[in-house]
Amino acid sequence: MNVMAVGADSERRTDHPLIEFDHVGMIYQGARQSFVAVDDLAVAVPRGQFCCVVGPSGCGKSTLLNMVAGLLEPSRGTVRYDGAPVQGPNTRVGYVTQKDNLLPWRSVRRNVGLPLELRGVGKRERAERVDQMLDLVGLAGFGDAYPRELSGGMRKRVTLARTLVYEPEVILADEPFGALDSQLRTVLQDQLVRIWERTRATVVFITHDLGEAVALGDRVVVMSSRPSRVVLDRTIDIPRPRDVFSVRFDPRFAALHEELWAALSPEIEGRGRA
Amino acid sequence: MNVMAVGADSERRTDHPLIEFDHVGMIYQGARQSFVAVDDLAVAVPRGQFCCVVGPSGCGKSTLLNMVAGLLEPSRGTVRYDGAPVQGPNTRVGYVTQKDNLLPWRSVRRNVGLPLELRGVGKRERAERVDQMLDLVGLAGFGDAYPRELSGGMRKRVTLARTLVYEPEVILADEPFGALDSQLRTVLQDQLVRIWERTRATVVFITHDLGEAVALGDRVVVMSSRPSRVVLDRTIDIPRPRDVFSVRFDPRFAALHEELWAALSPEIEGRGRA
Amino acid sequence: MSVIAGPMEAEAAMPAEALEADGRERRLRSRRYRIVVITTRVLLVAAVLGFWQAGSGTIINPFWVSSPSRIVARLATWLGDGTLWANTVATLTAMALGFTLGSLAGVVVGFTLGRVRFLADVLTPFVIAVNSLPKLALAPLFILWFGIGLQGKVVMTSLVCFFLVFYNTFAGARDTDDELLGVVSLMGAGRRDRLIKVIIPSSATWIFTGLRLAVPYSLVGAVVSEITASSEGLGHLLKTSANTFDTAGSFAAIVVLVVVALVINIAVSKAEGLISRWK
Amino acid sequence: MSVIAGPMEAEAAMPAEALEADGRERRLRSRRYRIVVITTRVLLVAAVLGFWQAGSGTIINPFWVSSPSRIVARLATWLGDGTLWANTVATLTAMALGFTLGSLAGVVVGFTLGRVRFLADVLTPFVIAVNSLPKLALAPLFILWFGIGLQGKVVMTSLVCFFLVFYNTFAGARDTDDELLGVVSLMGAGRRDRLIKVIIPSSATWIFTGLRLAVPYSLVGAVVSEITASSEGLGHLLKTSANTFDTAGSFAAIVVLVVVALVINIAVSKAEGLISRWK
Amino acid sequence: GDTAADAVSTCHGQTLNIGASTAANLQYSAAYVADKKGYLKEEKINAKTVELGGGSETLQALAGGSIDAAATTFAAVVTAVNKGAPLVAIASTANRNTADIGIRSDKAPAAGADLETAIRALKGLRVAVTSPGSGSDQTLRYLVKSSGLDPDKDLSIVATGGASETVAAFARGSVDAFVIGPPASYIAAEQGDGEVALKLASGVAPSLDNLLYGTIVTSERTLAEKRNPLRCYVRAIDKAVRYIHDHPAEAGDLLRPQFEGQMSDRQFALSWTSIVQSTPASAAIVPAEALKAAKFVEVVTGAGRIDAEKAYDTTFTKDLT
Ligand SMILES: Nc1ncnc2c1ncn2[C@@H]1O[C@H](COP(=O)(O)OP(=O)(O)OP(=O)(O)O)[C@@H](O)[C@H]1O
Ligand SMILES: Nc1ncnc2c1ncn2[C@@H]1O[C@H](COP(=O)(O)OP(=O)(O)OP(=O)(O)O)[C@@H](O)[C@H]1O
Ligand SMILES: [Mg+2]
Ligand SMILES: [Mg+2]
Repeated sequence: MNVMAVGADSERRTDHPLIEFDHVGMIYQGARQSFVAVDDLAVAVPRGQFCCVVGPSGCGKSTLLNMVAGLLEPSRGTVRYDGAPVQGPNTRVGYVTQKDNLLPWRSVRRNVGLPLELRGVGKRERAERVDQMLDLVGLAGFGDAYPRELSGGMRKRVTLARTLVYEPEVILADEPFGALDSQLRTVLQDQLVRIWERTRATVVFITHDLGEAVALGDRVVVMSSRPSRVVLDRTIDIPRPRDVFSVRFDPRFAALHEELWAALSPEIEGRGRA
Repeated sequence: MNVMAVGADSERRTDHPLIEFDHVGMIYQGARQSFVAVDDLAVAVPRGQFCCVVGPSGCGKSTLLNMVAGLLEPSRGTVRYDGAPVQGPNTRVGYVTQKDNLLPWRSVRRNVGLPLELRGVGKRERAERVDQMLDLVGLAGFGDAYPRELSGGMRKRVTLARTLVYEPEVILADEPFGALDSQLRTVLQDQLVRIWERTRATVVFITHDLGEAVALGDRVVVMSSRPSRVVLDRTIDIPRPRDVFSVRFDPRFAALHEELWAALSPEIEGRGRA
Repeated sequence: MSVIAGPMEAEAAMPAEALEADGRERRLRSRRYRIVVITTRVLLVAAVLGFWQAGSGTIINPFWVSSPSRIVARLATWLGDGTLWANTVATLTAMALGFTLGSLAGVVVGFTLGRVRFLADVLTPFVIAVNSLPKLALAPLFILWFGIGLQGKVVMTSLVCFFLVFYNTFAGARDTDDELLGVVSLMGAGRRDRLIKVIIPSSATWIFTGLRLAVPYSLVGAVVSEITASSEGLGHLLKTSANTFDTAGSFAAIVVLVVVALVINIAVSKAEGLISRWK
Repeated sequence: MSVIAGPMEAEAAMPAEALEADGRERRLRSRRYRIVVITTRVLLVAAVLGFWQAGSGTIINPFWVSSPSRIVARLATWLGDGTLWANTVATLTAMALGFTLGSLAGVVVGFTLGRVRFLADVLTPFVIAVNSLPKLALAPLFILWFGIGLQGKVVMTSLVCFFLVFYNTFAGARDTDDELLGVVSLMGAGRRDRLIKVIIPSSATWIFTGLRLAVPYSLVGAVVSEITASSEGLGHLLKTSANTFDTAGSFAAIVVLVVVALVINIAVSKAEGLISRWK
Repeated sequence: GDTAADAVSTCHGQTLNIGASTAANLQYSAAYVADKKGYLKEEKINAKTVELGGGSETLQALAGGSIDAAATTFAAVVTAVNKGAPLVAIASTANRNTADIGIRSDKAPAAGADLETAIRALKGLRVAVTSPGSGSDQTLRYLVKSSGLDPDKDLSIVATGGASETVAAFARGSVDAFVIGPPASYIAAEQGDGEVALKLASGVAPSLDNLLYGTIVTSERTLAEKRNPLRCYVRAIDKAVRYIHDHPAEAGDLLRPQFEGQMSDRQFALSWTSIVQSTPASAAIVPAEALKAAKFVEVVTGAGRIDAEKAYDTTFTKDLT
């Protein structure tokens, strides 16, 4: 039995974690056969934690986020949010999806403003917050462009801006920086950490970049390939506030990176090299 | 004037480069205003070269590949392929697009088999080559799945397989490994280099990962942000055959990485940190 | 404090069982759903028929609306003396031919104009013009050109289908993702390949919507041309009944029409289902 | 050897000029294209009219097809004595009302059934059944229920439009990207928000195709109900002309119908263009 | 009981909606004459014409209250009434069948052939009628049955939909013969190289003579609600019928302008002759003629006894004779 305790600072309520996977399984019914994507997973994320998730491609990371968001129902077990099972779209989370799900008929500005619009934020305040956010993700001047007119990386940034702009309680982010150049990536990592430190939102952050996971996270969960299980659950004990620009030179960084790499490696080894 | 000579091994014909941007400009007509994405660019890629392109998000990298593929017409100047201006879809290139442009109504197997089908390859040979390719990208067993049933990274791998399977003369790849975990990424980098070494295809490879660019390329072109120009054009003099697993420990690797980073940095500095 | 647990070893064998159980539950749920749907439908039909039967002769003059029992009796008579069969076959023949020809033409022209912009720009007004002609008013010309028999009916029916399928195919062809087309072109797809391997499958939903629209209209087209000019068919039966104030007969013919339309629609849905398995 | 050149400094000022030149060329090219399109159309019309005029009385019996000159003469007469205006207004009123009501109902019901699966599953057969009724055969019942005036025409027209718009809206609503809907739900969108901010815009192409289909059919619907029973309107004019063997009159009425259909279609296209600027 | 009061009642410009077919048909001559000669004005009745497609539409419109009265054949009325329709015929406008039978020249019997010969000539041909179950269809079936042939076996009856459609079908050669009223019969003969072989209005078929053919029909509802205006209308029609019967030439001249451009002088003259021949001396319904019409329907439909009594009401015309 590998039940591990994770020391996390559940600031507000301590009776239950904010997000909890209670022996969750996901079985997809395929065209010809069905198969198990997630197998009896049990993970909990306490309030305010910055939790990074890494794992091989196709192991079920996006599936997990979809469950927390209530867009997907687990085949077995329960996903609990703030103590109650998730049923239907969970409006308390903000979700930066892997695919940029922008509304193609809305300009960038109106895409980013959408959640504010839905929450009844006034026009003037909306415009202000949207512009500020566009500036943050480096898209000032593209407010009137339509998604079709943006590059892949720019679209992804709009998705990010759209989620950050309304400061949700929980941010689910599925490779938000995957399509960005390393410089911009670092800048945005820095911004995200600052926002997180200010708002103390709970973050579940999927990435393929182990360095990114170590630099940003309070904790990194390493998943195995399908049927997916947790192979390592590591608390990142690099103290905060961290500077994402220099954290890589922290002595613990290399060790943690190494440890994660080791945990992940057997999962993929041999695959494709055969 | 920054006209630079690049020593490259144009093996077959030496009279002209295979791909040539002759003072190319691209001006997009936006909804309200038009703007210059690429400004008077002149680059040439000789036959057989593995040319990596890096540059900030939204600088026009995908735009360039689209031009070579003949999917986009430059507003100014000419893109020449094998000496002749590109007019209409260039069927001599294989293109791994940034977005996974799979046919959603075809199974993975039939998606990967499509280019062979179009080239009239027989059913049996097709099945064989497709299966081999799926194996290579780690998707053996997913041949009958539909794109909808795949994860983001898996879809991207299908796109890659679909291009590699017919061994085109030129491979244009737009962040083919962006959505993959680092392990799988390394494995596929290795495979790509092996395929390239065997077929001597010409490769234009866009990436955001400077390490990847150095590890794979004969040459790295660093582009500036819009209107995009070439800020650095560097020959990678690490000898071949290279092992992508260990090339990172080559003494030249760090220096080259550093140089590229320095070239790229001013392009993004200050952006978003304001 | 939060607790994280990996899979319990004891449950390593779960997937297979789980699959079984899951599949069974799913099948059960979907069967239950279908039963509810069908029950609701049956109840709705029963309510309408009950009201009709009860109201006819009490609050409504049966001269206008007949009654379900009379209609059933009439259907039985027609079934017995062969009237039903002969006329249904006549109408169905015209309808099937018209539907096939019209839809085919609609698909072909739709794709052509949908992908060749110049043709579309030039011809659109003409298409609209022809479509806005009231075919009923052109009946004399139709008769003059195509006669009264099968040919006339087929022409009328296919004209009706043509436009419905054409508009939707056209929109579908236009809606095809240009990026996808571009990528497939690079792989060496010619005009024909692009059409067959990309444009047609990607327009499938559109085409099927057009076809589904066309089913009832083709039936209506065939019947209307029988109503105006014919010597057989359900429309003829309908008109004869109407002209002799035989309301039960009129409704009986209509019932047959509705049944035919439903059956054909189910066929179209099944075809669409087979083709859109990837959705 | 390959040569790589950065931008030449001398051309640093290029963009502004380039933009200018590019815009001008683009405008010029598109204007030239439009001229070619319009010329081709005019030539086509001229060819048809010329052939008609020349053939009428020589190779075709003018009793059936009249001739362009006679039709123009008739139109002039009608224009002079007010016949044209009065009847066009009558038909357009019925058509506009029917089109509006029918399309609205089609959009509303289409979205409802498109997003509420149970309703759709239960009601689909009924919708098909009603749609497969030949409205012409029901004309007597329509007259009984809704009379011969504007009301009857409007009901008939809106029924015709309803189905065309309904089917397309339904398909469009079903075609909405569920992922997009999910993401927008997370942001706090309720049923209404999802409908207004996601489903409707994403179905726009479908709805417009339905509306465009409905334009000629609404006209035909209004005209057909005028043909069966009326005392005014273009259909009345048409039927009167046809029944009195006045071919020029019939065609004159048809010309008016076609012109009306084209004008309305242009309006729908413009509306679609405005709404789909993002494409 | 208040017949006397009804007789002297006058109208005050009330409006009646009158249904009529749009066809270029002289069938409605009485109504036209009532208008042209000012009889409607005399009776202070305002008759507004609503044009309708065919028999069933007309009767439905009557029942629905869209129109108050219409001109239609008594055969249709009696059929509908026996199926339960709340309708009543209140005046007679024709007492002889006015249909013509036309036939392709090469199949036509010799000129002046008798009824029997002319009908037998149809054997094996495709014969156009306007609509299944319509007046023309019934007439054809009656005549064919009377001459010992089977209308469903010995010839093929084709419905065309209307007058212009019949002309088109005959012109194209889709049919070899047709049954239709004037002037369409003459136009068809002309467009399609045929001839009118039999004019029923001329009295060639005694069994179709002296029977109630054209009537003014109203609904029981209108009868109850607008009794007085109907009375005024029937009086105007009666005057018109009498005028046509007594002054055929003048009446013809009066109507000729209305059909200008729709038919030639010859076609009008021939058609007018048919109308005159079938117009009774007054609009009064003769029960014997109604009975004969019911017999006609019985023969055609073969559906048992048809009750004529319920289908007409002579109270409006009783005091006119
Ligand atoms: N709708 C679906 N139907 C069937 N199988 C699915 C579906 N969605 C996902 N899967 C399967 O579930 C597994 C996990 O998918 P998921 O998208 O969660 O992976 P992931 O970890 O996000 O991968 P990546 O890093 O490539 O995005 C994959 O193997 C995929 O094939
Ligand atoms: N269809 C279009 N209309 C207008 N502008 C466009 C269009 N396509 C691209 N652009 C603009 O051109 C610029 C370059 O786009 P491109 O997609 O080539 O960037 P990229 O270098 O590939 O970026 P990324 O790394 O984010 O994919 C962007 O600023 C984008 O806004
Ligand atoms: Mg994923
Ligand atoms: Mg790009």
